[in-house]
Amino acid sequence: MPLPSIPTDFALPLLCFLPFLASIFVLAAPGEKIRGAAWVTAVVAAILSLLSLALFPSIANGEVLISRIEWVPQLGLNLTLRLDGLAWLFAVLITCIGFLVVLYARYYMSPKDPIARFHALLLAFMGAMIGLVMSGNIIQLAIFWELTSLVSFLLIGYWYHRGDARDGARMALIITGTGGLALFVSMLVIGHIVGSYELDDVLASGGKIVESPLYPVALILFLLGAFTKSAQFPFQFWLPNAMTAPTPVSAYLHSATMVKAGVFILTRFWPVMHDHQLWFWIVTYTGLATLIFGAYTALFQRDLKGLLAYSTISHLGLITTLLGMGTPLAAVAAIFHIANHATFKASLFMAVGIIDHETGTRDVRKLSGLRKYLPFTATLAIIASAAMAGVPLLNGFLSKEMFFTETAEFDPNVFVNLSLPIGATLAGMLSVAYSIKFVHGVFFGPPPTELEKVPHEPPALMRRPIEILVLICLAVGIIPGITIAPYLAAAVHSVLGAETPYYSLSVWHGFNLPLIMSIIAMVGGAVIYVPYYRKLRDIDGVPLTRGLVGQRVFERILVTATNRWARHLVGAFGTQRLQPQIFVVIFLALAAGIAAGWARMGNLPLPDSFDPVLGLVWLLGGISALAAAQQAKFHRLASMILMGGAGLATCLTFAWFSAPDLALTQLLAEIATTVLILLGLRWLPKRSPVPESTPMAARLRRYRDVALAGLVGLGTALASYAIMTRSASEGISDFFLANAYKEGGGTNVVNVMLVDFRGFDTMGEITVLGVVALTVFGLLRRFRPASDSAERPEQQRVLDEYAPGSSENVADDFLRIPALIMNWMFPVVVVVAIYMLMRGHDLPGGGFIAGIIMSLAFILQYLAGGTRWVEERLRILPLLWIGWGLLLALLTGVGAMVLGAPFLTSAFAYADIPLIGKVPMATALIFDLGVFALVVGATVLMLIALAHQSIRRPKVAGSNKPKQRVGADKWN
Amino acid sequence: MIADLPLWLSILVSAFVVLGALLTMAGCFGLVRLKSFYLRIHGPTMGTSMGGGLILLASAIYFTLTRERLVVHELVIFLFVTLTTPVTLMLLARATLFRDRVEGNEGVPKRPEKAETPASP
Amino acid sequence: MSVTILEWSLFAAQIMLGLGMLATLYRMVVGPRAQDRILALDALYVVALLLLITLGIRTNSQVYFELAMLMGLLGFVGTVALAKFLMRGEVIE
Amino acid sequence: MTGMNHIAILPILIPMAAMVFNLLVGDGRSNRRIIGINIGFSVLLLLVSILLLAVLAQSSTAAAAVYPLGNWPVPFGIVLVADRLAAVMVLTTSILSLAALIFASARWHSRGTNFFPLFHALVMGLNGAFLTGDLFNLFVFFELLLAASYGLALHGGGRNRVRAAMHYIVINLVASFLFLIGVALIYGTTGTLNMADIARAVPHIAPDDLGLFEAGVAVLGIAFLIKAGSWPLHFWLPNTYSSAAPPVAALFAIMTKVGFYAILRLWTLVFANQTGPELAFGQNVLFVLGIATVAYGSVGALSSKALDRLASYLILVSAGTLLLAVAYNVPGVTTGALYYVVVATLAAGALFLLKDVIDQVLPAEAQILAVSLEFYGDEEEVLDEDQEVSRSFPAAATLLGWCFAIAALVMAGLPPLSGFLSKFAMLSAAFGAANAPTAATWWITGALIVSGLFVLIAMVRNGINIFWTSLPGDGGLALRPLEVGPIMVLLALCVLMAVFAGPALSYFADTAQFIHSPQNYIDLVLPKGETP
Amino acid sequence: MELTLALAIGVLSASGVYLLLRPRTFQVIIGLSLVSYAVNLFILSMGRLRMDAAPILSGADADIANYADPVPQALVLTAIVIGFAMTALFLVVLLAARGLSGSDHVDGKGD
Amino acid sequence: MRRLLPHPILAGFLLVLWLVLQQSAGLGHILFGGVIAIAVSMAASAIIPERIVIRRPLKFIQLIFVAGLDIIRSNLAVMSVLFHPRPNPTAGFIEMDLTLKNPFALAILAVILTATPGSAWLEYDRARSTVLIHVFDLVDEEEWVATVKKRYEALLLEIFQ
Ligand code: NA
Ligand code: NA
Repeated sequence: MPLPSIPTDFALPLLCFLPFLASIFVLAAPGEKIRGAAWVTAVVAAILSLLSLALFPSIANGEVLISRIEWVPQLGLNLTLRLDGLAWLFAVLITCIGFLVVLYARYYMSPKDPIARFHALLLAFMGAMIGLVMSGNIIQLAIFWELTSLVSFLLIGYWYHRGDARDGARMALIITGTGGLALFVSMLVIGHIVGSYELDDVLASGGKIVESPLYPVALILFLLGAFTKSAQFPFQFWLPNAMTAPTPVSAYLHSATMVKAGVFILTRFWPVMHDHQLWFWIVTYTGLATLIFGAYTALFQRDLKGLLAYSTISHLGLITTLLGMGTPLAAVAAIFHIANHATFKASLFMAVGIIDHETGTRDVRKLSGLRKYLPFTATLAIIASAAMAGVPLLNGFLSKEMFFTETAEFDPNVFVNLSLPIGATLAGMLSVAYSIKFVHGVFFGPPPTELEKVPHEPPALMRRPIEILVLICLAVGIIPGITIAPYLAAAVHSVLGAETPYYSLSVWHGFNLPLIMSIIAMVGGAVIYVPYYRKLRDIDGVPLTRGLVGQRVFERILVTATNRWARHLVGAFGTQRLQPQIFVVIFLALAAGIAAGWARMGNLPLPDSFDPVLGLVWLLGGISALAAAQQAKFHRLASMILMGGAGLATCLTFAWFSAPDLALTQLLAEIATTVLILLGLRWLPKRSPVPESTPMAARLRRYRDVALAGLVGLGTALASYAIMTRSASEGISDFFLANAYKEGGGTNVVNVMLVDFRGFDTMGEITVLGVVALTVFGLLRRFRPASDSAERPEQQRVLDEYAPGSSENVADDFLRIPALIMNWMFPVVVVVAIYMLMRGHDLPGGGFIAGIIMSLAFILQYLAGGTRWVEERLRILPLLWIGWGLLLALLTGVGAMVLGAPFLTSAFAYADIPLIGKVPMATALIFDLGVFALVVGATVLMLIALAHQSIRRPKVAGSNKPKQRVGADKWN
Repeated sequence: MIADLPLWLSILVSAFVVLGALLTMAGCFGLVRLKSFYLRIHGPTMGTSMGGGLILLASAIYFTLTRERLVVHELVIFLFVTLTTPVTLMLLARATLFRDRVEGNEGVPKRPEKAETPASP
Repeated sequence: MSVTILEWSLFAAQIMLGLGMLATLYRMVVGPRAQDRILALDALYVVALLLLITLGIRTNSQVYFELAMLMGLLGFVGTVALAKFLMRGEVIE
Repeated sequence: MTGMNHIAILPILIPMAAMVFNLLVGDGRSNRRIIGINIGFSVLLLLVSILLLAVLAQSSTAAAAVYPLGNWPVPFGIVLVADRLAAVMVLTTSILSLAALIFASARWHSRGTNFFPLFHALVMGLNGAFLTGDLFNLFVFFELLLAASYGLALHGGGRNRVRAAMHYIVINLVASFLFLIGVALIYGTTGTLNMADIARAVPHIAPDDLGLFEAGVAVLGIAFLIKAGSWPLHFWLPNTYSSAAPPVAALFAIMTKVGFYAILRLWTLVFANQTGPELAFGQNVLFVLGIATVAYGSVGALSSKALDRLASYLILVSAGTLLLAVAYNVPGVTTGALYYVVVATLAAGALFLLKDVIDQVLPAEAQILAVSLEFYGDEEEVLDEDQEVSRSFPAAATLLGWCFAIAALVMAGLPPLSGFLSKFAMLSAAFGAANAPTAATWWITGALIVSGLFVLIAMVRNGINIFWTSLPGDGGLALRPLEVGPIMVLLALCVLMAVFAGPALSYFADTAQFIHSPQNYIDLVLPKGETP
Repeated sequence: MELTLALAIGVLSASGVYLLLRPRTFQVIIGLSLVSYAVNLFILSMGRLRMDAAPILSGADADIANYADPVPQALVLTAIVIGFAMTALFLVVLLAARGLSGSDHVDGKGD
Repeated sequence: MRRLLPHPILAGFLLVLWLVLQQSAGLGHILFGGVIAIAVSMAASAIIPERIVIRRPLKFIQLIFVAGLDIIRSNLAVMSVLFHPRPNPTAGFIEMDLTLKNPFALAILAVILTATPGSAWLEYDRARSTVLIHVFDLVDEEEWVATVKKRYEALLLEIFQ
């Protein structure tokens, strides 16, 4: 073509990305104007067609155009756009047929359809397909491969208000998507074998792939990709179901382009992968099976699109068979048939679209004698059908003859030698038969009676695409030498390279075996059709393979897998119940600890000291703990009291082993916890001991839990004993002892650690406390007691019964004198709190301890006077305490930053105050003050928020039942 | 380590400690041995009164001597214990009394008849 | 000599206090009523306090003083709450 | 110490300051200005995080901002180590949190008390966990992020949330105990808490103590695995995530990644560089658990009909994928895993947010929401007056569809988006490793690919249910810009991550290189000559 | 003494774990408390046992060998406070759950 | 003055407490303790509205001594009962009328009686001004009531009313 040559780095990206850009443009363009979208698409498709045609001279002589855009170079993944003969042939098919389909769709689509979406998707598909065939990087190939699946999903589901469209789309995506993933892995393996993902390197790798031990894996995955995409047996069933797509989509994707992607990669990788027995057997016979199965099934279709779909499957099987055979001539035939099939099948789909459009049906039973109403369309469809049947002087004949030739001449062994030509002839017969069924059933016979409207010829422009395609069929079929030859040669050469054999495209090769096979097919087809044409028209389902409905199997597996199996598995290997969850966690932790530590536990020396007093303390603590565990179910108060005993033993142990700060904190936390749980106990249901007739399962579970608990106890005891009886490694602790006073300005090393050395931990920790307090507060704000706890407590009700009307007074009397003492304790406890706060840096005490003491002072008043009484007198704003506490801690840290030191860097000095003397002033004390404020705020907030529930007398949850969920089932 | 005290003082401290512990233990044993709650309520007060007092006194003496300054910390503890123990005991006793009356148990004084409404709160 | 006397008497005292603790444990476990258990816990706090005092003497350390003091001062908060729960069915009205 | 070095602590201090601000001004739920300031804090955090990452990206591979808190010498004081890995995690947190916060400010923040302080506390906990170089400090920040997550999981109240949160809390309390036991054993055998110092000390542990040390590490590992969402320790996850308020669930998307982070950091630091039996400590277990988690998550996704539940299972799938990647212990795989962690987090977050928007436009579901709000909600709270008004958009359904599609592609790891690229990076490196392909290579390949397929099937089913059967026609759905905006930004980032995969992956490759050379980390934190 | 403490830790953790595995929320909360005692003592034991060696420096020039390891103590202190907070939180959550489901079973099942 | 120091006795007690806790009577501690004592007593006045007045401080000390002696005596008495192989105290309830009305004084009486082993304050009936007491080893009820009235109530009346 006399066009100026276009720079590769512009042309190839343009070819690949213009469709995507146009797609986004169409989608984003405002309005749903049919004209605008269609025009943009048509123009883009035209540009692309011209561009691809114009690129022919550049590749005609076996050159390869490459344009590379770096994407992820370190992983060997680049956008390498590579145009050689094969890619060019496909690019032309994609762009030109795409253009024709767009023209056709202009008239086919109804104005009610969302046209912009249609065109955007069509453009996106075009881009994906071009990207696929031009991929110069095999990972990129897998990417575009999957893109075509995704876009085709959306196109098949275009009329998604129809259930069959949704199902067809989903099935197509799942089948081809699975294949795509397999292909991706195959590409990974091939890349691994070759050492590069660049197609050039792969194609130049010679026998590396077939010789690799990984070849079988790579091949199987590769074929899984190719076969699913090209609807090869047994994955063929998605394609007929994809016919729910609008007919232009069927014409484009499901005849001309996407389904060809499978045979495209078979061709693409043919040079480096075919030379293996595995390839031959799998590919050839999958192809042959598909060829026959498709043709056979097509014969029994009532739906014209179904017929064409199975015909497509059959023809794809033909191409696959050719590629499987592994001879160069067979490869040539395959490439040739790819092009031929695209032209005649696309035109047939469009013709069916017109019939559908004009008659409102595609059912061959309702259609008849249409040649009178649609003479032009009928002529075109008849010619295209003839090409499909392999009638001489049409393109289909040429490639089919080549196919017959190859099957006849291919001679590795007897089985192959017989099965291939017989199968091919049989399939040829069947294809002739279904072609006749199509032509005769639709265009001949009496005028149709069951149509709702009288069909007319469509607008001429709607026929034009078909005319062009049929013209090509004729031109190629009659004068292949001057029409298709150079293009085919370029494509063939790009695949076979030096292996390119001599082949002839002439129409007449003499009277030879292939011709005999053709004649048998022709006559045989007619013989099959003529006597049975009525039966073939009316038959419901396919004889022999009726039960083999892939779709139904697929749907059932999908439904069962997603519903029953998945749910069963999720139930079997997971649980919603808490107890098993905790069991698993603890069991695994124990198992992990034992597995990791048991073998190298080291020696356990006998104890060398025993303190009987501590022994007594732990006799108390241990029995308390065990009894608490035993009582927790029915005697909650007892259990709490016993827990207090264990806590006290813990507290004493801290004191015993030189941890006074811990003992203090433990004691106070213990007290606060007791009050807290008691506050909560009011809202728990009454429990009365039940007779001891536990079911066997529950008892077994209990034994199991006892065993696990015992093992955990043993494990922790052993680990701690082992550590305690060994000398400590030289660690960080000496630093703190050595520097607490010198550098931290305090003698209580633990406190200096808390507010200085590890002050950051403390800051986090008080934040935790604050956060928990906020959560508790928020949760209690909307607390609803259970209905059985909403009343006043039983004790108070009984008292009312016992002494009516006196409850308040009794309570008053009951508490009068103790309350007085408790009120008087308030200032005392506050002073003690201040004392503990001030001394913390040097002696046991500090912000935490003082904070809990302070909050207990408040709680004591609540205990004594009740909520209303206290809040009439004291206004505690716990949230502000929390806020200020955090702020103080934060400011102490930030203060250091302002002075140029890292966050939380402390400073201390001894201030000389007149009359008083030296007073230590450490910034850590301010930090500790923050801790104090926060602890007060958080503890008080939690306790008071809980206490407030008693005076709220809130609404009971569940008093108004939730309404029936409207439409909930539909959504799920 | 325990400091070395003059013998008579260490005997004194020892005696106080042992006697205090004995009293406290006796009180605790009372919890076990006595038959009714109203009797048991008297046990712990031995520990909070004289038992505890003696041990605290021993501690005060000991630390005053070893630290060579007046240590009266223990007084604070004694005071706190003395003030707080009755609070629990009174509440507990009152609660028990109430429970016994409601349940109609034997040997519990009846609820006094309310003669008139209380004067002023 | 005097150290030995003191050591042994402290040991004896601690053993006695420990036995006292076990006595309270008996009530805590056996009950029979909640008030018995609470009473025992209250007593336990006092015994523990005294044990700490003897521990202070034994280790010649005043570090435990504050702990003992807080046991005396605040140990009753828990038992008061328990007692109040027993009487009123709720801790803070 | 120059001012620039403070950048390592700012990601912790900014959310803390935000939290304090909220506590001092009170629960300003209906005050637009307070909401604005909260968003401002988040924006500030994002800027700082970007700066941190940029600074590190500019400097050499082995660079990290080491920040000794309180100016105490390492390993005695607590130290923050902002290396590339930490910077990535912090930046991801910042992005996700900003998106979730803006989303929440449209209406969810007012469904309960103190949303903002809890939210900032969670961010503070996350950033602290990522930045700290001290094992116990890690515990503290774990507790902080958990405590905040408890509050946020409960935000909005209601039966399902409370029940799920209760299970979540109990399991994590047990996990905290395990954490403490693990830390204790490690301290008991090594005498130190600083991670670098522990790594340094491991070769010097007495042979008798090694068993105890490893028992500690194993128990600690279980605690991390619980947080990482590993099967069979993950049972709390689907319920918690799917019942949490959407912006909360979105932020939770990064919580399992904290477990992954901790495992990656400690395992590579302590074991990856060792010799002898310590070399592969727990590697096989980790790998098997990874496979099981991926399998379970995929099957769970397949079984889920509701989008939020599906998203929860997707979190599991990504958790398993990450475990596999860690167990593979090859820098290239780690590179891919780091890339994956970012995109999977952002996409999962977007999916949780998207679920809420879809719920609002689905007529039936919207009704349910109203009913349940009336039932569970607090009648004292007026919800409507300060809500962001929703506007009608013409192509709303298309927009939502695109958002869903992008999220689905990323989560399923389908081409051409970042989910695919991350899987490709991992698998490519797995095949590229020495002696590959081993059995492990096939397992990881199978896991990643098959899970992708399952996710695809699940997403397609959900997408069809939502967009092809339930959604009303495209006649203008009402959306709130404050809600749709963050979703679009998150997904746009996923797309951008794919477009700029080259630079991103080279950053992650440097990061992985650093992680897999633990001596670098040790040398950075414990300068030579100063080791004890 | 080591044996006593080890047994104490064992008994506390066993009782606590047993309770954690029980179905009633109240049992779980008591279990959490017991386990937290056990864990705190466990951490303390990691510093080895020292009597009469509280890490309160008696002067600037004290011999550091005379003091117990302060590190586990600092850790336990943090753990106690966090444990207290978490107990409170869990308590309130279980109350809320009971309010909403009417049951004190951990899974909200009927009594 | 009254606003600054609503509870002088309380403030004084707190100051003493502070100094005892500090184990020091240095000027700094006195000043600081004073500030704290005043501040805390001011804060406490919200919940302790009524001001305590001790009219006869010396009698108060006498009360402490009397109570102390009684406590020692009853300790020994109760111990002797408890160490009996079969402890069988003759326990009983006593209801006694009280003239004392001041709540603070009543509280002191309750504390003394309860702190003394052998007697326990059970129930005070404000309407009738009676108190129910449980006595561990009750020999003569009349004598017991008389002792209480004479030794404690009289003193308390003198001190507080
Ligand atoms: Na007491
Ligand atoms: Na008494």
